[in-house]
Amino acid sequence: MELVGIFKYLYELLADSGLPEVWVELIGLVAAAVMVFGLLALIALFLVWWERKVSAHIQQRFGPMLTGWHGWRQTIADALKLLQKEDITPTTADRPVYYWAPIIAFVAAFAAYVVIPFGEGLIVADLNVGILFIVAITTFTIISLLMAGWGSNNKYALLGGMRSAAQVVSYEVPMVVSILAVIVFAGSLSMVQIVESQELIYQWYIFRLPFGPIAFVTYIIAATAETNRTPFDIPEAEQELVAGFNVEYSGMKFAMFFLAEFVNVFTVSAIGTTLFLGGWQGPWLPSWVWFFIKTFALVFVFMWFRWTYPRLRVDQLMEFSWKFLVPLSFANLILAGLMKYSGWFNW
Amino acid sequence: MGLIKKLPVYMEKFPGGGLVTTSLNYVFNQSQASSLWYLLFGTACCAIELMATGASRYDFDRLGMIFRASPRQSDLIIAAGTITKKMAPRLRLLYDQMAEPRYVIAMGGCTVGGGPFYYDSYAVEKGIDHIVPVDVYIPGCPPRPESLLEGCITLQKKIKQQKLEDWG
Amino acid sequence: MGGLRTEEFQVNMGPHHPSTHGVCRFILTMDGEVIVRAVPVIGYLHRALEKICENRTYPQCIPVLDRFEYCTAMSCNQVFALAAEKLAGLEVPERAEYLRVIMLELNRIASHLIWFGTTSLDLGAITPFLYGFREREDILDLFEMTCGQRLTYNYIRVGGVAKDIPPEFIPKCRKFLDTFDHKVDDYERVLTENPIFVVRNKDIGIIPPELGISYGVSGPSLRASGVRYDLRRDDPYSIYDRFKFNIPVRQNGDCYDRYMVRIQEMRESAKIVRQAIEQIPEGEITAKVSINFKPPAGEVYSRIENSRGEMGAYVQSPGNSKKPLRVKLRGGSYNQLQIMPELVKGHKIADVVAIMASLDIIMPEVDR
Amino acid sequence: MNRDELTQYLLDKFQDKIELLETGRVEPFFLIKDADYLKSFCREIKEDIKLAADFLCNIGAVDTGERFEVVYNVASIRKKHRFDFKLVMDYEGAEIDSVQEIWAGANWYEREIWELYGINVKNHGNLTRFLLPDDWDQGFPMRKDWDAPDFKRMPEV
Repeated sequence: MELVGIFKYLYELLADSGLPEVWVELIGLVAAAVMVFGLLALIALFLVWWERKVSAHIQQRFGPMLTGWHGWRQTIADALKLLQKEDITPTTADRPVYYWAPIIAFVAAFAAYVVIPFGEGLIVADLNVGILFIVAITTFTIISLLMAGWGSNNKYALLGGMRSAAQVVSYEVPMVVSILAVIVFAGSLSMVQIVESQELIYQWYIFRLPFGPIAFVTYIIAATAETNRTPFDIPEAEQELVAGFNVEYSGMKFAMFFLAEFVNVFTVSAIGTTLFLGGWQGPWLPSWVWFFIKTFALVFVFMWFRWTYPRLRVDQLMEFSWKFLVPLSFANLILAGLMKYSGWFNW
Repeated sequence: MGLIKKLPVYMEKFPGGGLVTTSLNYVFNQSQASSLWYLLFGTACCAIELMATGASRYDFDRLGMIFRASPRQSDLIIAAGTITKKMAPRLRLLYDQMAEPRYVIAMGGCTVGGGPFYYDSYAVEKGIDHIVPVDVYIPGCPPRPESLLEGCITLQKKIKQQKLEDWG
Repeated sequence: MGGLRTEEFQVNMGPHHPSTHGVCRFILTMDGEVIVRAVPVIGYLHRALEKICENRTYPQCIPVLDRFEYCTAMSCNQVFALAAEKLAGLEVPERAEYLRVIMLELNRIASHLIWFGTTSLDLGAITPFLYGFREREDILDLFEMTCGQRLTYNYIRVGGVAKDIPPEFIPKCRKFLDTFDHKVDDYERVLTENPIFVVRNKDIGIIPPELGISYGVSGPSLRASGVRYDLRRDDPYSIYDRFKFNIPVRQNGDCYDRYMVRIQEMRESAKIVRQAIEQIPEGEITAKVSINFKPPAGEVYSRIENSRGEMGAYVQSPGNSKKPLRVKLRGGSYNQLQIMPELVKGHKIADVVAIMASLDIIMPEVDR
Repeated sequence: MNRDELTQYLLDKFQDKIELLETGRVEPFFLIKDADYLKSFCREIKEDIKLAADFLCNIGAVDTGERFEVVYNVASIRKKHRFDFKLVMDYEGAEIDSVQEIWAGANWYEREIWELYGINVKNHGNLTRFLLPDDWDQGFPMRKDWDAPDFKRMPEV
């Protein structure tokens, strides 16, 4: 069942209603935005619950059980509770910076979805520089973390913010370079065209030996760091920095950081799916189902990391990026270029 | 919060408004009760039992309770362990840093009333209700994880009886 | 350009901090992420146990001392009972000695499991914490069927033990020991070879043996620095001379070695318990001790090997009194916290956590 | 060395500076007659090859109701023996010498004695409050005659 048909039908209905074209366009865009936003909010809530369940089962527990069937209402309850909490602004805080930080984090997390294809034709806007747009937008998260660290006027938060800035800048490089390797092969920056170039399973970039798997692994490691998750969760290292950059945030502002974190996890998984795992491509099932299956599988991998590994120290983290991942990804990029140029393996 | 407090007053003026406020009340209380994030505050023996309650066999997470390290994000202090005179101002500070609505569980004899350190000790605060308002007392030295769970369920019952009008 | 102007700043770590194992506070002077100076501030759990003991009779002291070191409450019982027995020259029946050894070693395993859990938690791995507590619950079940308590046992009394073990204790204990070795293998699989864990612990917080001895560091923390010194063998108390066990020693004295020593110690303790339940004789479980136990005048310092190092109790009896004149307690953590400022200098803030975890510091032992 | 040899060796070595006490039940227990001699005594027992008391187990003060005693429990890791010694002093002007130079671990034990008993420690260098609250002003709580308004003694049964 392809959803795109339904949307097309609705859009045509709107176009036939006699409204001016500008309005049709606008209403279409707003509707798409609202739909994507709602979907992602749901996904984020689901992911929080899922993470708790996954962690619980890895740890031989049950996780939330009493709030609905297997605790399915748990995150809804959490969100409603956070809504009721008092909103505290520390007296020493830098007010505007403190106020805007979670909002920027939230918006940046959601904005990336403009160019992510959820299925064949299910994309808000197919920009011809799609992947560049995503890389640019996700970088906003760092700014928000820095702002949160600075604005809270708390030493732990500041340390957390500084760490996250250093970390994300370091890992942005291998991540982008590993993405570049794919782009070299696909010959396009548009997400849709990247997906279309991997129609059959052996065309998925993860299976294009030898550069594909290396780029994929580099990407996954860098993405874990980008989303501040264990083993790279030093910005909010609970045992060192209490809660890192969000130590002073309460109530809804904290919820925004919390949701943004999970949306980011979904984003990097979705990008990973699109770039390496063939996006919506797959037999029998509708395209959007394939997309979600692959993305959730990747999300599961991230959760698996989180509940297995200890945390790296901040300098070791930097060393790992600059001394290992960056050279590796650049070498890989050259390899991909050579392969593309020579025409080997170019199936 | 002011808006929510006044909401019932306005709502009652409309037909069916009462129903809306009651169900709103119900939903809010339910969500608050089933998502009590507790502050990681353990000082002595009870902290080990608190950890054991969070671990696999008893599993706090079943009740939707997870720990937060920052007082800003937690709803509940489980004061686990002896509070000494040196520690008492810190407990008050942590309580003040928490966002409303906030709750306190006094876990163990020491926090209820001095416990085994009531006599002959010059350093122990005899009960934390001198310092912060306490919602649930759990006696025991240390209380078993089952009694801690029971205490938390009691707190949930208390939360579920709240009224929107009482907020503030 | 004259270079960037940097400034030292102070971070207050604790007393309420997720990884200070209770309520220890560090005032850290930092230069960026590097620690220049660390000043421990203690006393947030000072409960005046020693003062309380001065106004309690000898049997009454034992439940109070359970709270001295709650992770290994059996040891606290044992060290005080030992002191009182030495004062009065009491002989403890054979079976009671065996029961004591079984309980002490099981308690050592339980304590090391708490250490294992909190260490992994401090390094950011949450799952091993729950694995450690899973096995600990099995041990607590054994304690519970013996004395009815999970944490503060009041089991080892002056002259013997409080109760005999129920008949189902030994089969259950055997079952636990049979699976426990595999469980330790599991723990090792999760952490020992984990590259992140290794890189976080190797060459961090090295204690040179001379410095360690001078500061009074003892137990596993000292054995990791290459000093083969275990009171169970070198100053035998109870009946430890009857069992065969190894004393794990490592040479580097860094966090990783302390980790390895403790992991191996769990296996050795299991070995001791296995031997003890094979050999345990029938008989009395307590010597005749009157409720008005009055040891003659004298003073004694008894010490045992606890999971955190040497645990000692100095007891002075005024003679012809039911109450001790003075009880002074010594815990391994007291000295291990004292050496912390030396160890953390020049390390990162994340290493403070790792070092503290590897020394297995627990605050009631420090503050009393 | 066993107990008797150790006792004899110590008595021979230090002659009239120390005295064997009857109160020690298990290990040899000595009284150091001259408080000023403490530091040299400690240095001697640490540096003597046969004694090699390199490990300081514990330092504790005692208020007997008539006087202060400061008890040192030392052990040797190499020789695997242990013995104790103590100092006796009056309430007035109670003072001990710091032994930090010999055993670095003595620092906190001495600080504790100063804080809880009010026995002054010479050459310590860092006598500040650490177990009691920073604003404590009720004297030295471990003394037998100490009392405070909210301090309750357990009633006799």
